This record gives sequence, C-alpha cells and structure tokens, in this order.
Amino acid sequence: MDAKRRPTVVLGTIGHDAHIVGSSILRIALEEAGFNVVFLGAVVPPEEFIDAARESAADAILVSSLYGMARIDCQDFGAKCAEAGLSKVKLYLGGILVTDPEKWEETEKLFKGYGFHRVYPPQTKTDVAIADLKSDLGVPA
Amino acid sequence: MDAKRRPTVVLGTIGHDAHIVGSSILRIALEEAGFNVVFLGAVVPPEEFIDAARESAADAILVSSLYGMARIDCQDFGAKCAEAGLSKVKLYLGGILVTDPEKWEETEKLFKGYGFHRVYPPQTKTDVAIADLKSDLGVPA
Amino acid sequence: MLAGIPLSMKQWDWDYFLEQRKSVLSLWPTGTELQGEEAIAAGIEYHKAQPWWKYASRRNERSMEEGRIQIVPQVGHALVNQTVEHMQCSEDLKPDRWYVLTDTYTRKSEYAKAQDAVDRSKRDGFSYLNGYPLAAHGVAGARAVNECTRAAVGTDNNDEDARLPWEIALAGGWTWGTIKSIEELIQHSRDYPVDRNIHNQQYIDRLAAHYTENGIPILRRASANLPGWDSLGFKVTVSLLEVLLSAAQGVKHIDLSLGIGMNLVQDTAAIQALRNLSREYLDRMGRQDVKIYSWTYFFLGDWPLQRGQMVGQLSWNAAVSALAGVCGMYIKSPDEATTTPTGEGFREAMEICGQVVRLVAGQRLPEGEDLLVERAMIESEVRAVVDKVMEMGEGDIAVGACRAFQAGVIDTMFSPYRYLKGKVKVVRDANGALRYLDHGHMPLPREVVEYHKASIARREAREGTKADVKWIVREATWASRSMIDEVAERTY
Amino acid sequence: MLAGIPLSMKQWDWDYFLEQRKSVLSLWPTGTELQGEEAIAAGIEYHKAQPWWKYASRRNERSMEEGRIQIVPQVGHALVNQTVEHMQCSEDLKPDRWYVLTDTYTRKSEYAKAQDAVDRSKRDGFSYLNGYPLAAHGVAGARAVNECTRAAVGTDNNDEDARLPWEIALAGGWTWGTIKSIEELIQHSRDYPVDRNIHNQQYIDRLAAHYTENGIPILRRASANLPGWDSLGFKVTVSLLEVLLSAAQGVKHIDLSLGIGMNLVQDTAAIQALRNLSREYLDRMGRQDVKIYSWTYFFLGDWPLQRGQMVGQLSWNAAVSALAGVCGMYIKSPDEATTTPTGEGFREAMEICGQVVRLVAGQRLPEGEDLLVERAMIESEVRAVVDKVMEMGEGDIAVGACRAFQAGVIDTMFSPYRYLKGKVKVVRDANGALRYLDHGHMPLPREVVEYHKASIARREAREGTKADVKWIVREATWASRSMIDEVAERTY
Ligand code: B12
Ligand code: B12
Repeated sequence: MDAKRRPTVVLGTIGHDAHIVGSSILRIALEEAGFNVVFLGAVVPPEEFIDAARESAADAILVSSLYGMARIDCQDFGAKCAEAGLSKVKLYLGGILVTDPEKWEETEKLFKGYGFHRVYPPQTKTDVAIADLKSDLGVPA
Repeated sequence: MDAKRRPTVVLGTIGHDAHIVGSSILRIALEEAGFNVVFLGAVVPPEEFIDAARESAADAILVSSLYGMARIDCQDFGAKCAEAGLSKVKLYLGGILVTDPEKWEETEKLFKGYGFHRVYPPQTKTDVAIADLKSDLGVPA
Repeated sequence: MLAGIPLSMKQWDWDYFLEQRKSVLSLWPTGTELQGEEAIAAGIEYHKAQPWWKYASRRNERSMEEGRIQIVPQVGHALVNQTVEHMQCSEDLKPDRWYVLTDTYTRKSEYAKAQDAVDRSKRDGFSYLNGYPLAAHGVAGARAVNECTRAAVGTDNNDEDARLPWEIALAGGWTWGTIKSIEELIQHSRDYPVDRNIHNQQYIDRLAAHYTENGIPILRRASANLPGWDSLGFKVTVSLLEVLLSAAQGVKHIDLSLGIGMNLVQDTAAIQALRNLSREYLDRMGRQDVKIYSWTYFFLGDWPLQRGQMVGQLSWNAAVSALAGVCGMYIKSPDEATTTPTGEGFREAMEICGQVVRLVAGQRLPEGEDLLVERAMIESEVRAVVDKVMEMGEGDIAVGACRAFQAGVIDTMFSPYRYLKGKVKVVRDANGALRYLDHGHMPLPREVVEYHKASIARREAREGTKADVKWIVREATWASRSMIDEVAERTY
Repeated sequence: MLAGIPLSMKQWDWDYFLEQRKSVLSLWPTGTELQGEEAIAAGIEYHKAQPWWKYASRRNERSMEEGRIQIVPQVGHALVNQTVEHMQCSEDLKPDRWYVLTDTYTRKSEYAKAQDAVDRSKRDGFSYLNGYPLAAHGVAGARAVNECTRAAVGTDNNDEDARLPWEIALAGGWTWGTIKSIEELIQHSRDYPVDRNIHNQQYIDRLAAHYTENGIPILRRASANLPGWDSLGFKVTVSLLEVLLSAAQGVKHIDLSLGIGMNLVQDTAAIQALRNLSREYLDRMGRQDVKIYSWTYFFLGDWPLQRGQMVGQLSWNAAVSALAGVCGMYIKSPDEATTTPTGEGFREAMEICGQVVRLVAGQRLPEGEDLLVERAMIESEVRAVVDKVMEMGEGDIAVGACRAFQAGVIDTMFSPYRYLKGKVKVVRDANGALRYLDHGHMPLPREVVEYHKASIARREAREGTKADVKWIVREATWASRSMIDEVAERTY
C-alpha cells in the first residue's frame, strides 16, 4: 500500500448484532494508533462493509460479532468480498464466535474457511489486533 | 436393653482431634431427645471411650472425627471394644472421615470393616443419628 | 427517525387497540389462532385457573412480607424441550421467576428465519438460536414452558416489535414482561423510528392493562439493562420515563429493575433514587395505585473469562443487590462470559448468589454521608432531564421522548442507535463509580456536572494521569482483566 | 492446669533463652544441627541474603502504601514436593504470603509418628498427614519450601509446643508465624498447662525478637482463628492479650488477624476495636515502636457442602474483609468443606476473592450509627476483661491469664480445654451478629450484656420463639444448610 496515505480500515459489528462496545473501543484504539477508521457501528449488513471498503479503498475490514450468530452472518463474507474485487483487502474477525469455548482451533479453522485472514478469540486485546494490522499492512510499528 | 432405664450413650471426638463443635451439638440434641449422654469432649484416646462405656454400661458409643486422621485413630476400635467385652454396644462413627468425598461407599465400607455398625457422611443431621439410635436400641420414637 | 405515527401517552381506547391487533396477529401463522376478542377472553380464563404463585406481581408482595430476596435465573433455547430441560435443572431450588429471553430473529420480527432455525435445531438436536422463539412455537409452546415450572414465567420484550410474541406469551399463561419503550432503541436498534417503537410498547402495555382490569395482575418491568459503562443517572432517567409511559396505559404492577455498575454506594443510591422519583412522578400523574418494586440486573459490562473471577463478580453483584435491599435480582451464570448460558450454570449461580443473600441476611448499607450525597445528585440529574423531556412534549412524555433523542437530551456513550448524538463520555472514579467526563447536550444541573468532575479529578490526582479516551479504552476491560496480567505489572 | 513454671511477661534475657534452647533442640534429630549460638547467627546470615519481599512485615508496609489488599492461600502436605507442587499452582498469581499449616502429629510434638507418616507417604505417593511436618523435614526441607516461591513463607505455631518447628522455620528463611499463647489452649488443647503453653510461646517470641534486633523483621500474628460461633468481643480479648505478651518479648511487627463471624458491621467493628485497643495498650506499655496491621481469617464455622454455596460464602468473606479495609485476608478454598485443601482449589479461591477485592476497590463500610455502637460495645467488653486479667496478675498478663482461666474470666462455648468453665452461650441475632445468651463468669459491663440481650430479644420477637439451646443446635449449621432443604420449607 502507498506509504504516504494513512492505512484505512473499515470496522463494525455484523448482522443483527447490537454489541457495539467492543468495536467502539477498537475504533478509539485504532485512531489513537494512527489508522483512518471508517466506523459503521453495529447492526451492519455484510454488504455495507463491502461498499464502505470499496469507497474508502480500505486496506482491511474488521468485523465484530458477539451475539452468537457469527456462523450464519459470516458464512459467505469472504466470497462476497472476492466478488467485489476486494481480494487484496485483509479480513479480520473477532468478538465471541465460539459456541464451545473448549474447541478454539475448530472455531478458528471454521471462520478461516469463510475467508477471514485472522480470527480472534474472545476478549482479544486491542494492541494485539493493532500489531497484527501493522505487520500485515507493512506499517512501521 | 432394660426399658425402665434411660438409654445411655458415650460421646466424644477421638484421637488428637480437637473439633468439638459437632459432638457438642450432638450432645445437646441427644439430651433434648431424652438420652443419658456421657460426654468426653474432644482429644479423647480410644481407651477412654471404652472405659466410659464399661463404667456407664452404655448402649452405644458415638465417635466423632473431623481432622482427617480417622483411618489411623479408628483402625482397631471395634476389636478393642470386643476385647473389653462390649460386643453388644452399638458403635457409631461420623464427622469428616473421607479423604476423597467422591467415593463415600468405599469410605463407609472401610470403617464398617473397623467394626462400626453405622458410619455417617459429612454434616449428617442430628435427627438422623437420633432416629437410628432409637431404632437400634428399640427406644419408642 | 420518525415514522410520523400520531403519538400521545394517553391510554389507548380499547377499540383502537383491537383495530391495531388485527395486523399484529397476521404477522405470523401462530398469531391467527388468537384472532378475535374471544381469544383474549380465553387467555384470561386460562390465567384465572392459575394459582397466585404463578404471578410475579403476587410473588413480589409475598416475598416483601417475608423479607425474602428473589433470585431469578435466565433461559432461552431454540426448542421447547431444550428450554424446559434447562429450567428443570433448578426446579428443586424453586426460583421465583424464569426470565425467558427471545432469540435475535424473533426480536427482529424475522419469524420465518426463526422457524427455519427451529427446524434445523430439531434436525441436529442442537440450538441454533440465542434465545427462545416465542412466535415460532406459538401458544402451545408458551404453555408447555409455563407448565413445566412453579415459577412465574416472563419475557424480555426485546427489539423493535414484540407485540406478537407478547400476545402469545400472555395467552400462554406467562405473567410478566419487560418495558422497552426507550431502552430498546439505545440497546439494540440501529434506526428504528422512535415513535413506532413507543407505539409498539403502548400496545403491549395496553394489553397487559386489559388483563389486569380483568383481575389478572400482569407485571411490567422497567429493566435498564443498559451496558455497564452507562451512567447510573442515565439509566434511572430511561427507567423513569418507561415507568410513566407504561402506567399511562393502565399497568398497575411495575418492577424498577436497574442494571448495576458494581459500585455499592452508587448502585444503592440509584436504586433508591429510582424508587423515590417513580413514586413521586406516578403520584403526581394520579397513579397512586401503581405498585412498584426495586430490583437489580447484574452488571452488563465486561465479564471475566477466568471462571473464578466470573464467580467472584457474580457474588459481588449479589452482595450489592442484597445490601441495597432489593426485592429481587436477575443473575448471570459462571459460564456466560463466552457462551449462551446453560441450565447447570444457572443452578450453580443460584447456589452462589443464594448463599451470599443468606449471609447478608437483614444487613443493609447504612445511610452514610456518601450515600445521601450520591442519591441527591442522581435525583437532581434525573429530575432535570425528565422535566426537560416533559417540557419538550408539552407535558406528553411520548412526544417529548421523540424530540429528546433528536436534541441529544437523551444520549449516551455506546449505542448502535444512529439518532443518538453519541456525545457523552463516561469514566470510572477511584472507587469504580461511573462519572461523566462529558455529558454532551444533556441538561444536567451545574452541581451534578461539578460533582462528577471533582471525583474524576481525585482519581487523576491519585494516578497522576489526565482523564481521556485512554481511560475509556482501559475501562472497557476494567472488570474482566485477567488477574495474571494484573499481577504481572507488580515488580515483586 | 498449672505446671508450676515460674512465669512473668517480662522479656527473657538471652541467656535464659539459650539455656532453654538446649533441651528444645534435642527434641528431635533435625534440631541438633541447630545447636549452638553460631547456628542462630548462620540463620540470620541466610536471612540477610533474602530480598525485602520475602518478609511479611515489609509486604504489609508496601501493600498499605499501594492501597492493595493481600490475599493469602494455605498449604500443608506430608512431603516437601507435595507441598511445593501445591504452592506452584498459584505462583503466577503472586500471593504475598504462603500460610503453611503443620500436621497434627508435629503439633503434638509426636515427631516420630510424623516421621513414620512421612515414610509411608513417600512409599505410597500419597499424603498421610493433614499438614506439613516442619520438624521431620528439618532446615533443608524448610528452605526448599521457602525457595520455591517469591511469597513470604510462614507458619501457624499451633498446638502446645511449637518451639522446635519454629527454630527450623526461622533457620529455613521463613519470616512469620502465629502467636498462640492463649488461643491455642481454647482451640486445640485438652489439658495442657496454661503456664507451660505461655512459656513455650515466650520462647518463640523471644527468638523472633532476637532476629529482629539483628535486622531481620520477623512478623508475629495474633490470629483469633477461634470457631465461627465465638463472640467477636471474646476473640478481640484473646488477640489483645497475645499482642501484649508478644510485644513484651520484643516483637516489633504484629498482625491483628481476626477470624470473622460474617456479619459485616460486627466484623468491621471488631477489626477496628482490635486495632484501636492494641495501639492504646501497646503505647501505654511503652511499645510505640510496635507496628500493627489489620487482617482477617475467613469464617471458621460450618462450611456448605454444595460447592456453589461454599463459593458464595468465600466471596462474602472477601467482601466483608475488603469493606472493612484490612491489610490482608487469609482465605479458604471451594473444596475445603470436606477435604484437605488442594493447590487447584486455592488457585480458584485466589481468583474468586481477588475479583471481589478488585470490585470493592476503595469502597469501605461507612461510619454509620450501627458501626459506632457495635465498636463501642466491643471495646467496652474487651477493656473490662483485659483489665481484669491484668488486675488478677497484679499487672502481669502472663500471670493474670493463668488465673483468668481458672476463674472463668476467659471462657467460651465450644472448646476441648477442660480448664475452661464452658458456661458461655452465644447465639446469632436477626442479622447474623453473634450475641451472648449467657456470658458465664466473664466480667462484662452491664451495658454490653443488655445490648446483647436486646438484640436477641428483637430476633425472638420476630420469630416468635424464645432463645435457648435449640437455637444453638440450629445455628451450628446456620451457614452450611443446604438450599434445597431451605426452600423445601416454602409452601409455594
Ligand atoms: C454488554 C452486553 C450486552 C448489551 C450490549 C449493549 C450494546 N449495544 O453494546 C445488551 C444488554 C444489549 C446485550 C444484548 C444481547 N446479548 Co449480550 N452481552 C453483553 C456482555 C455482557 C458484554 C459485551 C461487551 O460489551 N464487552 C466489552 C467489550 C470491550 O469486549 P468485546 O466486545 O469482547 O471486544 C473486545 C475484544 O473481543 C476485541 N474485539 C471485539 N470484536 C473484534 C473484532 C476484531 C476483528 C478484533 C481484532 C477484535 C475484536 O475488542 C475488544 C477489546 O477489548 C457480553 C458478555 C461478556 N463477554 O462479557 C454479553 C454477550 C456477548 N451477549 C450475549 C447474548 C446472547 C446477547 C443477546 C442475544 C441476549 C438475548 N438473547 O437477548 C442480546 C443480543 C441482542 C442483539 N440484537 O445483539 C452472549 C453471546 C453468547 C454467544 N456468543 O454465544 C454473551 C456472551 C453473554 C451470554 N453468555 O449470554 N448484550
Ligand atoms: C471449626 C473448624 C476448626 C476449628 C475447631 C475448633 C474446635 N475446637 O472445635 C479449628 C480452627 C481449631 C480447626 C483446626 C483444625 N482443622 Co478444622 N475445621 C473446622 C471447620 C471449619 C468446621 C467444623 C465444625 O465445627 N463444623 C460444625 C459442626 C456442627 O459440624 P460437624 O462437626 O460436621 O458435626 C455435624 C455432623 O457431622 C454430625 N456429626 C459429627 N460427628 C459425628 C459423629 C457421629 C457418630 C454422628 C452420628 C454424627 C456426627 O453432627 C453434627 C451435626 O450438625 C471444618 C470445615 C467444615 N466442615 O466446615 C474444618 C476441618 C474439619 N478442619 C480441618 C483440618 C485439616 C484442621 C486442622 C488439622 C488444620 C491444620 N492443619 O491446622 C486443625 C486440627 C487440629 C486438631 N488437633 O484437631 C479439615 C479436615 C480435613 C479432612 N477431614 O480431611 C476441615 C474439613 C477443613 C479443611 N478442609 O481444611 N478446625
């Protein structure tokens, strides 16, 4: 990505999910860290993430899901992005995706299968996400 | 046992065990229930139970043990009583005998093997013990 | 943000209700069996056959007489039998109520999707829903759930349009539900019109009132299940407005349930303020006959992943509630930080919280100086905002509420609702009480603003930092922070 | 009940100590390696090499500065490695101290039996002891235990003669232990002479003082680990006497640890009373330089068998301790109602109690009317008894204590100690506070007796029963009663 430009990410909580605290916190932390954040809030249809990413020529899309329906909401998210020609855009997913907390590996595998590059366990710290973003986007830490 | 006479029991906490609350409570409950209680208190050597039972011509001996050493303190209690010619005396044991709470059956079996007629799990209610005594000694409830 | 529905807080006349009802019942097949006024009469008959202890309102009166604090567990799975099994886990502990949460699809009136998830759940013997789909299972389902327990069964009338689920719940013998006239939008909604939401809730309250007029004491519950980072004053404001809107429709039994922030003094003050102000405003409205009861809802903020920490947090929530002297509490369970709650989890939670309540016994937080001041501040904040809302509605709260949203008179920090200004910033003080760092356009009295600033300043002094968004980020995980991370910072 | 040992509370001169020491060290082989004054010097050298945070006294000062409450877990198994493993379970949670309990044989100075149990434990890879046999494992064992953790390691100098174990503990780098001059007899003993027990403890205190004079700040702890059914005033009396006896031997750092009764106001009042009176009496003794710290020990009464209830009880103990504003607390663990505690159990307990403490944060029980009155009553009770003891000893507490036992001036409800009169009866009032139903021959001021009677009368009125032994029987399981049994009594 072009070095002059501030890295841009699209962020929001997907589907009918109203849990907005986590993504709001992420937004603050990302802005503090120098990212340009397109914040969509909560209860956001998948299409809206994609449109926003296209319009803003985003480097990454950060999807949050807490309410336990991620499996359904995210099933074809990767495919949709590809169709929309966003295959270069990094896709991150976090929140509370698990149905059985014991089996995190399975959960991660499941959602990576849906096209996400990184999938995060519950209560991942903001700095973890930011560090990953910087390395994935080649932003000097 | 002779019907005119009040049923007599010897009661105390065995070995080096200082836990006296349980046996004190039992004492009060037994006296309230009309028993004649020879109360030895706590930290009582096995021999003292036997002597007291002989002197008082007791119908039963109630042994309490909480501190986790019952296995050692009670090993030969039944045998000692037999030697002393107390084979007619009912022997009860209670308190906290278990080392592994999961396996109560084993614990019960172990201590019955030591010669106790009844062995009670942790926090047995006083009325349970009293009811058993009455039926064992043929006292009208 | 407005659908342009003619709105007023006045009690609906019954004919208007019945006219609305037709369209409601046609939203989904399970509604059609309720067509006609006879169906309502039949529902009331079913209720008349129920013993008094199936009624949350009666249990409130009784437990207060006994000085006993109620402890309420929660349930909600895709299938009736899954939901019943969950409830059976605790039946021998005799919960006073069961709090049945509906699933997200039902809450969005996407009844077809809910039905589809039910079918798949039946097929796979697994719950594909995060709550109980009231509409999908209809009256038969509701009655099956109701008849599996001695508890008073009720629901959270969540999300924009809960009119049909409420019709089914009442016909099913359920005896209480939650008021969501305003909170709903702040909690769950993105852009649902304020007027329509209030109108939907008026329908729900009006039906409850009709049952009550016919001798069935239905209870409505102002829940303030707002996120744990919200100001207590704000929660009290929202609840008070909902209490008044609900009473205006003729509801006679109302719980004043408050989602606590976990600061003992501030929560107690808020509970007392809500009770005092509700009584005062209700009486002024001429509603002296409305009975109110104080309740708490456990902290809806960040829950620790470590089970031990979560359990400690549950216990503290129970201790705060008991010391505050509530009528009852809505609890959470140890495994809830990461998954939809289980029956076993709630059984354990009932034992944990029950023991705390037993040990607190008759003890209450003494009326110290801190408590008096905190309560006075909350009351003065709430009066200012509620009176402003009334003023904006020329005395009509329904009208005023709509305008208050637009004007930022009702506003908070985290909400999916687009029509909120979102100018408010709340942080914790040194003792964990919630304070306004920025109150946006809310018409707070000067004394209140300064009181909050002062206690923030004390924490700033103690920590040698300035309050800013970094505090907000850190406090997002104030309660859930892992102990290992915390001690790791200690050099010895 | 007396061995006729010449007794006085005055500080032993060092030569007298050394003379006593010979026989002590010859009690068991592991003692012989400590023969001679050089051995003490060597022990002090080992200590000088330890960092400040190995000292409970320093950690007290530091945590008070930081406003951080310490949470102390417990351990004790037959073998060193079993004990170390248990401690390792929580090392990453950085406990401030480890509380190492010795086993019953060691406590009865039956070192041979302890050694035998150690051998069998090695053989079967199972712990045949209910604590850690300090004497059996000697200095090497004590150092191994000490060096496996960053925490300050200490022990409960329980049972009649703990002189040898204490020698080994100090030589092993342990930095604190419990004062048992009087409590010991009430707790564990059947007929051990009072004078000998006090004399043994003077030995222990004198050695601690010697280390302290040489720059090693050993901490002694008045524990009041008396049963949870004892009166709080009685516990404060016992602790105060022990604090004064210990200080008289030259001890400079003393914990005022109090076994709580689980009534928030009464426990807080007792903690404050103990602190106030200790300071006052120490100063009057000219011991202004003795540093004191308030601690709690979790309720030593009936613990619930249901894990959930036990966990709720642990949390309430933590909440009471934190709200009372202690420096630290000794905790219990969820599985302790029935078995000797495990490492995993204590790790969980640290998470549970740690979370409660974090949430309580800076909150303290406000100085309400109840608290003031309760504290005044406890202080007046304790003054009366302690002054009586001094009077009986013509100013010498050691002497007075002996006579006080005989006279029933020191007395309680449940004790294995034959020389106690056992005339006292204690019951709970409506809020769970402990009250004298009968205070036997204890010289309580009239106001105190009436205060207790009055609050018993309030409960009688409420329950419509008369206080008697039946209450005592019922209250033996007041806290541990199963919730199912309780709700079973409810008719609905
Ligand atoms: C507050 C809360 C609510 C509030 C939400 C208010 C709001 N509008 O935001 C209310 C009360 C409205 C609510 C409602 C519901 N909730 Co809720 N809620 C919670 C709670 C208690 C806290 C969530 C939170 O805000 N955490 C604090 C933030 C800071 O943490 P976070 O969101 O995890 O985010 C952090 C990290 O995860 C990370 N992160 C988050 N997203 C992403 C994404 C990326 C890409 C990355 C890198 C990082 C990242 O960033 C943050 C860093 O700190 C959780 C339980 C818990 N976990 O504590 C339940 C919980 C999430 N809710 C749950 C449920 C079931 C619901 C309901 C469906 C309940 C119901 N049936 O009615 C409804 C949903 C309604 C809807 N339409 O969404 C369940 C979900 C179960 C599951 N996933 O299987 C939980 C786990 C509780 C439970 N067990 O019941 N809830
Ligand atoms: C109070 C207490 C103490 C007090 C005792 C004061 C005293 N002098 O009585 C003090 C602090 C001194 C103490 C010391 C110790 N204790 Co302790 N103590 C307890 C505690 C918390 C309560 C016991 C009690 O009084 N319960 C209330 C009474 C009413 O209940 P109860 O005794 O069970 O009796 C009832 C029934 O069981 C029944 N019953 C009892 N006996 C009998 C007998 C018969 C025949 C029948 C029919 C019925 C019956 O009657 C009662 C009806 O209500 C228990 C934990 C718990 N269980 O709650 C630990 C406990 C018993 N102690 C324990 C230990 C290890 C010790 C120590 C060894 C600790 C140590 N290493 O220092 C020392 C022992 C010292 C010694 N020499 O004995 C362990 C025992 C573990 C085990 N059995 O494996 C326990 C379980 C706690 C623990 N997990 O650590 N303890």
